[in-house]
Amino acid sequence: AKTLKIGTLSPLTGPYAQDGTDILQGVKTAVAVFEKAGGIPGYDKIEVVPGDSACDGGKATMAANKLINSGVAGVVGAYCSSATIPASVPLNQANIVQITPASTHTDVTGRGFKQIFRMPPRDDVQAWSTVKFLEDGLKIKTLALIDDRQTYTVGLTENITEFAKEKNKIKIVALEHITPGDKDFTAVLTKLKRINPDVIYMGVYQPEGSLMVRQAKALGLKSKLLSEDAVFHPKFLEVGGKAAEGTYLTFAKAPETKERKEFEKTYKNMWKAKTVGSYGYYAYDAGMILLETIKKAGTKTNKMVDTLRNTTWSGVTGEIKFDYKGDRKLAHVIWIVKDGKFVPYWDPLTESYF
Amino acid sequence: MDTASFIIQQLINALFLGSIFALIALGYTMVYGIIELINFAHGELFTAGAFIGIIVLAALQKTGFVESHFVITLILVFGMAMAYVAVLGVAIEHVAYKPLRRASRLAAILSALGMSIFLSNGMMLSQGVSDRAYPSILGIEGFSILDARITYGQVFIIVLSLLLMVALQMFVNWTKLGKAMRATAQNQTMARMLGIDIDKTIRVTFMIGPALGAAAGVMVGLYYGSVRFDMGFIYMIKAFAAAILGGIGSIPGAVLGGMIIGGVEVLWSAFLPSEWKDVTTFVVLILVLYLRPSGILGEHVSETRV
Amino acid sequence: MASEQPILKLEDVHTYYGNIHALKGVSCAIPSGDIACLIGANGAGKSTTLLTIFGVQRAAEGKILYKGREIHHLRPEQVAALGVSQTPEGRQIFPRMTTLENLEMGAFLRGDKVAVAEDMEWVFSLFPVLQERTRQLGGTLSGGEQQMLAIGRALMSRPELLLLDEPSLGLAPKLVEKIFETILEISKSGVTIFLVEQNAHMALSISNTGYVMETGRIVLTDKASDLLQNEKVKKAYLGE
Amino acid sequence: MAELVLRNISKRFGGLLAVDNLDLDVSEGMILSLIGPNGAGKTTVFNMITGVYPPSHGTITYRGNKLNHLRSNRIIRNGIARTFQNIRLFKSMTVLENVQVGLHCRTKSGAFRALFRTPHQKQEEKEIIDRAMEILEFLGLVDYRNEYASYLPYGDQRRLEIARAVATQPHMLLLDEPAAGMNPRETAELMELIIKLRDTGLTIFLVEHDMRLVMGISEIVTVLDHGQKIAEGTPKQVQENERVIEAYLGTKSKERA
Amino acid sequence: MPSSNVKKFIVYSLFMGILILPMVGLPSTGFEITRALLVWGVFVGILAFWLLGKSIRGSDAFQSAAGGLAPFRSRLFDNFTKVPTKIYLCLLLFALAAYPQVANNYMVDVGITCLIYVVLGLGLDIVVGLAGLLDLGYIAFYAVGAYTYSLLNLHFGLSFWSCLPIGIVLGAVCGCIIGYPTLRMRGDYLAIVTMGFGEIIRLVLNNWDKLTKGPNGLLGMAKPAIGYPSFAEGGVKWVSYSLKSLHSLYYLILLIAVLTVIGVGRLNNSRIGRAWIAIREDEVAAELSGVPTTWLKLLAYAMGAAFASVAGAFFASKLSYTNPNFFIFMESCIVLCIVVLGGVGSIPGIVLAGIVLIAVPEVSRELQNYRMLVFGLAMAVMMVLRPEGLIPATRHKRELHETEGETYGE
Ligand SMILES: Nc1ncnc2c1ncn2[C@@H]1O[C@H](COP(=O)(O)OP(=O)(O)OP(=O)(O)O)[C@@H](O)[C@H]1O
Ligand SMILES: Nc1ncnc2c1ncn2[C@@H]1O[C@H](COP(=O)(O)OP(=O)(O)OP(=O)(O)O)[C@@H](O)[C@H]1O
Ligand SMILES: [Mg+2]
Ligand SMILES: [Mg+2]
Repeated sequence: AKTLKIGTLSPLTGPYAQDGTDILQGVKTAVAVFEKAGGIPGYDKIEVVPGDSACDGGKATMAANKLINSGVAGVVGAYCSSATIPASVPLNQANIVQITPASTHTDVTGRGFKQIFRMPPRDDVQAWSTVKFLEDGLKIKTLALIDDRQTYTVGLTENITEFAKEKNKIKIVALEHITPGDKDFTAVLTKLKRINPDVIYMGVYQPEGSLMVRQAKALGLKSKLLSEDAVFHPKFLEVGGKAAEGTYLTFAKAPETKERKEFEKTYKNMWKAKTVGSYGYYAYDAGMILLETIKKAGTKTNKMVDTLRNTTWSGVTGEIKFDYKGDRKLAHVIWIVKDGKFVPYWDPLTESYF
Repeated sequence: MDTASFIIQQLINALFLGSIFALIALGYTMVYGIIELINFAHGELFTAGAFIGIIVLAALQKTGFVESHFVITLILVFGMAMAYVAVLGVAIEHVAYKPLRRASRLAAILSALGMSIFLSNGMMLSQGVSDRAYPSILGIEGFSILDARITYGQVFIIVLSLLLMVALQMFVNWTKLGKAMRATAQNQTMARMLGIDIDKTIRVTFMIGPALGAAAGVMVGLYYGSVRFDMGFIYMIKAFAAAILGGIGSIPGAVLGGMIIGGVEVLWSAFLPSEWKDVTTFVVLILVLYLRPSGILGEHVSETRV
Repeated sequence: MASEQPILKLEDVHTYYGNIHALKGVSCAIPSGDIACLIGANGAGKSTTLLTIFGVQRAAEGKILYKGREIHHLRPEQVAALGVSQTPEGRQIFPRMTTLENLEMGAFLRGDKVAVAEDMEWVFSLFPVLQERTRQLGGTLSGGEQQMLAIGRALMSRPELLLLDEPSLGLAPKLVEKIFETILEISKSGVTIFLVEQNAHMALSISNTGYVMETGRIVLTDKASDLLQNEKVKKAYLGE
Repeated sequence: MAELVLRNISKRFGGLLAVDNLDLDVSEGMILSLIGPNGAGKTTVFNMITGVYPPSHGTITYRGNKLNHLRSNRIIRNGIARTFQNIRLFKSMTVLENVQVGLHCRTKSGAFRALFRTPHQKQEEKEIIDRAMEILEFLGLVDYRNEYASYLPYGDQRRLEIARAVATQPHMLLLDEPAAGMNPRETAELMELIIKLRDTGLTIFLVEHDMRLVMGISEIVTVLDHGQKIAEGTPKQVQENERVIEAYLGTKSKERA
Repeated sequence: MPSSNVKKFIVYSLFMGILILPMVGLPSTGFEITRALLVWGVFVGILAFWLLGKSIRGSDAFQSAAGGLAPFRSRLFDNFTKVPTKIYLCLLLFALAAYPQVANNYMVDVGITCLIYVVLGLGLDIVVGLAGLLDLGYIAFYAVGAYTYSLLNLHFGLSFWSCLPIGIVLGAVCGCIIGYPTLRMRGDYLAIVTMGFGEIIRLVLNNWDKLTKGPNGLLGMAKPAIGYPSFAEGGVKWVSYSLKSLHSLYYLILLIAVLTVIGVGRLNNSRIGRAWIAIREDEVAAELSGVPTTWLKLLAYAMGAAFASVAGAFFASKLSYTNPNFFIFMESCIVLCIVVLGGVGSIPGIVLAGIVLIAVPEVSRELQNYRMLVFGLAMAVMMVLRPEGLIPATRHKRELHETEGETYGE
């Protein structure tokens, strides 16, 4: 008659509440699926303790402490790197396994904490795929970057700049910035229209990304648009509409496995949702491997860490294998929006079209 | 794109952004002008207007009415959003501000802030946390001046907001309401003793101001193509800045302030490092207020009359 | 001359400021066309009486009748609509409106533009200074100028009942004379006047009836000319 | 030389010349009254002396120091204090505290001494209270010391204003219509009070429309009209001056006074 | 219920009904009304309860009953007031000190956050409450403190304690810089300018990559340490003990908070505090009573900023991380809420509000999305019911004779 508790940390309030809710729901789906498949011997119930990190350092540590106190065996979270980093300190002190389904900042795993893992590829991995595509796929000469000066997007544009300088095939002709929450980006876009770079990289989140493609169309920009996984969201297609057509995006390519279809169906049923948000997948996988680990190794942290390190998991986001830092090897591929859908387009590993 | 069209294009961008700021600032300044309250909920009223617009539009789209009666659709969408938000404004006034008329200004500001949080979270709960696509009925067709593009949607919105501003100015000047509002703002008790029904005056203000906000909300939704529960916040701040910059309580001031804020934002981004755009906006605001402590067109009273 | 039915009647009116019991049962009746004068020490409740009549302060108990109609539950704007106007204590000028606008506000309820313009001329003839200051903001006028503006504004509504709270306050002696002359003149045109004054001597000498107020009660009512001779009144309020 | 010297003072508000080339001397220890029709510029003179706004033209000298362009609080520190035509008390402070604020410019302890509550600061706080009590005693307001200023009856508020002004330990006190709104009896009390204040060594500079007060206590009366001095002299001289009667006093007052 | 209350009930319920309308779901998400109805129901319930209470309290029966109880109540009250306030304060302090011993880590963490906000609230009270300057950018000074400590610690290895005075001075300087252009402004012009300054500081921190690492934030600052002499192993050695645990951090912030309470209390009852209040009440009259208003307004900004700066340094060292995102406008609003809700100028009120406003929403996270909804509504309702704040400030009253009973409260 024991209950196993696992915690989540994600912004359930504030502007990122959508992604935060996706994460919570992803983990809850994992628990449901796992329990249905037999659960863990010795426990008759698995409970998800939600923590609201609110994308704020202070609140995130409080939430983390709360999870520690409620005796969770592991934590999935958090979302914003600026919340994950402070929240990981008490979790590290309490020696609780943490898997972030979203934070990509290099410092998240780069501080020597043993029990922290992450599902999505790091900023530099994504930047590498991006630059590779621009250099070898599109073979362009000039690139303009836009970011919204948030931790995530700045990480991406910085890394892209660095990679681009390495081979010096691409010239970065502009680095522009917008304010998150703004709706009008015409000033910056007009500026870029004048420069007319081959590609404009939009290092922004989905709401701004959707608006940006529309305004680019309205202004008659000729440059191609390229964006990243934060924009890879059904909402982008919905809001962007026709203007979104032809936009390239980087996103991890998962095999269209049976499990994935199954998961999507369960998720949609459980949450009465039309689509699954991208972090739902990562969170589901994080939840699943956390539960698998406990099933295999019990709740002793050392054993859990060993198991997590040494196992190759297969999840709905593809193969999962952690390196010594806790980072995952996962390549992004390039997608394109075509006929109102995301379609895989180019694979940087094989340098070939799908 | 040559320099001339670049500049024209950026001026168009500035004009467009400025007229939206101006419209929100107008509603804001009206409410402020009469009860001297920073109406933090104005941003939420703006958002609510956008949501009502989307509801009406979605409903009409289902019936195929939009294609057949485009103009009537627009009238309906704007009309319903403005009417509803006007009622909402009155409701807020009644519940959260009216009881505080005699209390300290800070208490009223907090009550407004509370209302803002309440409404924004309420909308989040019901309309979802992510942005919603606005049916794009305005399209992106337009025409070019040199190489600068302007869409018909933009023209429509600029013209409509100018019309609304002029209508408001005429309404306030030609009816006794304008005078009643100013008197109410300056001395409520005396205004009442002269026969002004200040409850009615305030109520009307709380209808017009939010209704203008709602119109702006619908415009933003229609043109940009999405709405979200928290989008009012940034606009509220900009409108607040615009209203103060122009001289709070002054209708032409609000328009001027909105244009300046929009202009500074766009033109700074256009020629200089864009990450400092917001810093510049605030610096301009502070500089102007430093030189003219009651705003550009604000009534300059030497309050040191002793 | 005063007719039978009083235009204004107070019956046992009580008013509170929070816990402070400011009026403790005020009763009086003012005949139509009369000039009545209320005198009393500082803090006696004179201003409160006027404010209560106007509905700015609520009468907690008692009745106020205007032309036989109960008005104690009416709001100030409703009272104003009945043809009552007031120059309140502290002048209450709209500081960020010009002199002209302030005067126009006095005629807020009136629609007859021609008559309003005439009255404006009349006010300017009473206070020529105001005409020189039409474009100046009310808040920057001198103390006395504001006082004239407050009186002028009250006249602009063409009231039937005029409540004046210390109209001579802050006015130069010459103007004080003028004010009292004007009051007499207005009264002659049929307006009833209820006057509160510290300048008791002058006030009583133009009034018909006088009331003396002490700590929230009217303690003495008499013909004004008699009050002028009353020893107690002389001592306490006339400074003789 | 007189304590306060105004030379060629003018003040212009837009098109209006509120004070026009005025010369005025106030000698130590006297009671001087400034009278004149409404809008003559009396309050404006006070405002210029106390630095509310600078004169458009001319110089103001106090005990040999030029006051033009000094900030008000410095002028008060130099020894000039004033009251206001429309009462301006600190309404939500107690009577005692109102007076304590007046003592601000004569005390020194800053924020750091207050934070660490040094012996010097404690001592000074005690002195502030004692001094404030003395002043309240002098003006007969001790019993009200714990009332909020706004709850005082009108006449007492006027006296509290004087108390606050006296607390700045001035040499010269400017009183702007102190008797406005007072009845004759209260005015008589005020008259005594002003004389009492003068007897403590204060110079009194009075603006007032109550002729009984002005004529009763002034040594010199200056009359202003349209910003210009039209007469100056003893009360008796001024009262009989035709220009003054015409511009200011009116005919009836002559009979009464 | 008197009919006026019934009318009130109907009117308010109706208006509230309109207010919740935007919460009705959209056709596209499925028409959803239960949530809106729930919110409405709760509101109506509370309203009915309150009005009922009000009419019962107003009724004659209650009045006479209360009259009968009055002597009893006053005796009770007397007994309470007979105990000197100092004893209560000691008890409170003891409770606060004992708190971590009985609370778990989470609760201690919440306690720390509350105390940080108490310090911020008291600091802002100097500016808003005492000097009457509406400041919407106060959180910027919190940022200044946090970044001063972070940068000095990371680059120069300066300890928490040596950074404190530097942070205080820098905060005060920033306070003056912000204060200077606002000196001539009043009311809401001040509000927008201070808000603008707050945003400017945040944006500069966010954009100045070279110094602040921009949105990446600064990471890895040392925790505060305390040193003590150790006599073990012969001879005296200076051992430094790093305050790593939540408990020790709690005691540190408790100390800071207590010092802040004492400091603000002393300022309030000093010549400086009185001058501030005089400025709040009537700036012109204050200047003309010999108060150097310009200097004192700057001083208010500087003092307020200094307290925020201390809190910021503590915050940064507690998290070992800082990021410009922590210092958004909403944070300024929350601090302002603490001041106003507690009662402008009232130290006990602000302490109470700091605890209530931070702890209650934090602990009620179970409510999830409804939390902020309720928070917003509660704020408006609180202001309507108690516009003076939870514990309104009373000005200090001076007794001449011991016998006169002191009266507090409304
Ligand atoms: N706003 C108020 N709040 C509290 N008490 C007040 C208020 N206004 C007046 N009072 C009190 O009510 C009483 C009557 O005041 P009122 O102003 O009517 O007196 P008054 O006779 O007009 O005196 P004055 O000659 O000074 O004008 C006084 O004791 C006064 O202190
Ligand atoms: N800030 C200002 N702006 C414009 N005009 C002003 C200003 N202040 C004063 N005035 C004008 O200057 C003139 C002198 O005003 P002042 O207040 O000095 O008169 P006063 O002699 O004190 O009159 P009173 O006896 O009525 O108080 C008045 O006509 C007034 O309207
Ligand atoms: Mg009175
Ligand atoms: Mg004057």
